[in-house]
Amino acid sequence: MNHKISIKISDKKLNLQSCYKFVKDDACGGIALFVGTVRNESYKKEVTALNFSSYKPMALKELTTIAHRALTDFDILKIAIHHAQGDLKVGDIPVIIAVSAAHREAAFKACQFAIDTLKQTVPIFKKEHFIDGEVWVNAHP
Amino acid sequence: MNHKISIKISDKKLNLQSCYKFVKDDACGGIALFVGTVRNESYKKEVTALNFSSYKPMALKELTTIAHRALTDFDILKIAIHHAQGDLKVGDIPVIIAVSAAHREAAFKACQFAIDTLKQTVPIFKKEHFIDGEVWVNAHP
Amino acid sequence: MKLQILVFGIFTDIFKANKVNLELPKPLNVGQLRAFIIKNYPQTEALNFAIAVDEAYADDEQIIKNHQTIALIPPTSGG
Amino acid sequence: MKLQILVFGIFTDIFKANKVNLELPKPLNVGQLRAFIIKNYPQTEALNFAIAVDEAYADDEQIIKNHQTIALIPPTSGG
Repeated sequence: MNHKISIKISDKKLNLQSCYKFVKDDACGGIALFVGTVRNESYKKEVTALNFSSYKPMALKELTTIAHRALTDFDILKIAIHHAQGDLKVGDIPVIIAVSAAHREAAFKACQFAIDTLKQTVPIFKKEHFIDGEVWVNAHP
Repeated sequence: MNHKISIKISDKKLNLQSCYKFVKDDACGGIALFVGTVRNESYKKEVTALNFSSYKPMALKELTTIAHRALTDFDILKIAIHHAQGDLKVGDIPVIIAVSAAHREAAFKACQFAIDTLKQTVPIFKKEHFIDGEVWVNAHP
Repeated sequence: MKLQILVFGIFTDIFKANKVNLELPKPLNVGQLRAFIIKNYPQTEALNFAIAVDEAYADDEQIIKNHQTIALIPPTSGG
Repeated sequence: MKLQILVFGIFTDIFKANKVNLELPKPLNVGQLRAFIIKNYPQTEALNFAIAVDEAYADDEQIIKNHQTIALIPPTSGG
């Protein structure tokens, strides 16, 4: 299944075109993509910077599990899930997900499944910096 | 609303990056994109080539209507809908839709709404060529 | 009333042209134009085509006036 | 049993480190490790954290063996 899955956790800028190229296939009729971008606002405060860290070997395993489940549960051809780590600023891209399928409904569903599940299960941790402090996102009740 | 909408029907190759750049916004947390691609198979036969023609002034109006409805009905920031016309081959891109939003659910919903509605209402017509003939898609009961 | 009608998609094969000129009675509404087309070109009936007036989909009740742009729209297949 | 435990996210602030060494009784399951952490670092209770054994989420009943890689996983926030 390896030629159907591209998983990456990278210290470098993520590339939309390379995710697109990976999943493109002559048998595909549609590609759904999701690009996460760093917003200028969180908790109604201005975000000045943020940092992603990960438990990288486990995060790669969890991302691979998501990709396999997407290929099993939806009628799709290929899937790429790339996540950034390190320091990011407003407008930078933390995550790109690309899914190709013969028909678009499966591509959209698998793409949403992948981003929803990534947020719940993959050990990646975001720290947001504000002018007056910082916060580990989701870690404060 | 014009700075929020990019509509195009083009004889040239469509560009994923330029659609992405148009919708990107510091207030957006997610961008959903759909890229249609020409499949190598239709009606279980091998597609050798295909052509899109349009009633261009009306098609541009209908695309603009879809974009306005998406901005009204979903909590999104910007939307781009670009469609190709002329001769395309397998792997070429007939359509790109990009939608940015503060939150991803709205971006996904608006993107799916746009492609679903485009297929139903926009006067664009696809002719598929096979080794043994050709067919105007959807026009044969 | 002389009408020049724009045609698209499969209609360009049926009429072997992008435009057709028709002589039609007046007053004329969209439903009557549709009936005229189907009567004279029976192969169009199964298409379940739409008619646009001035670049917008028109209801059958809409009256067609001189100098309006009329178009026959077969089932769309964009995307 | 000496355990070296990897910590991530907010735990790196709580422990001021990426790893912590703990001396724990044996046999030990994941639930007992969690209880030990919460008892000794009460501010971790509200985090509702997970524990990974050998890079996979572990149930409370799972027995921890020597040489396994143990990690404390606070709520994730990728994407």
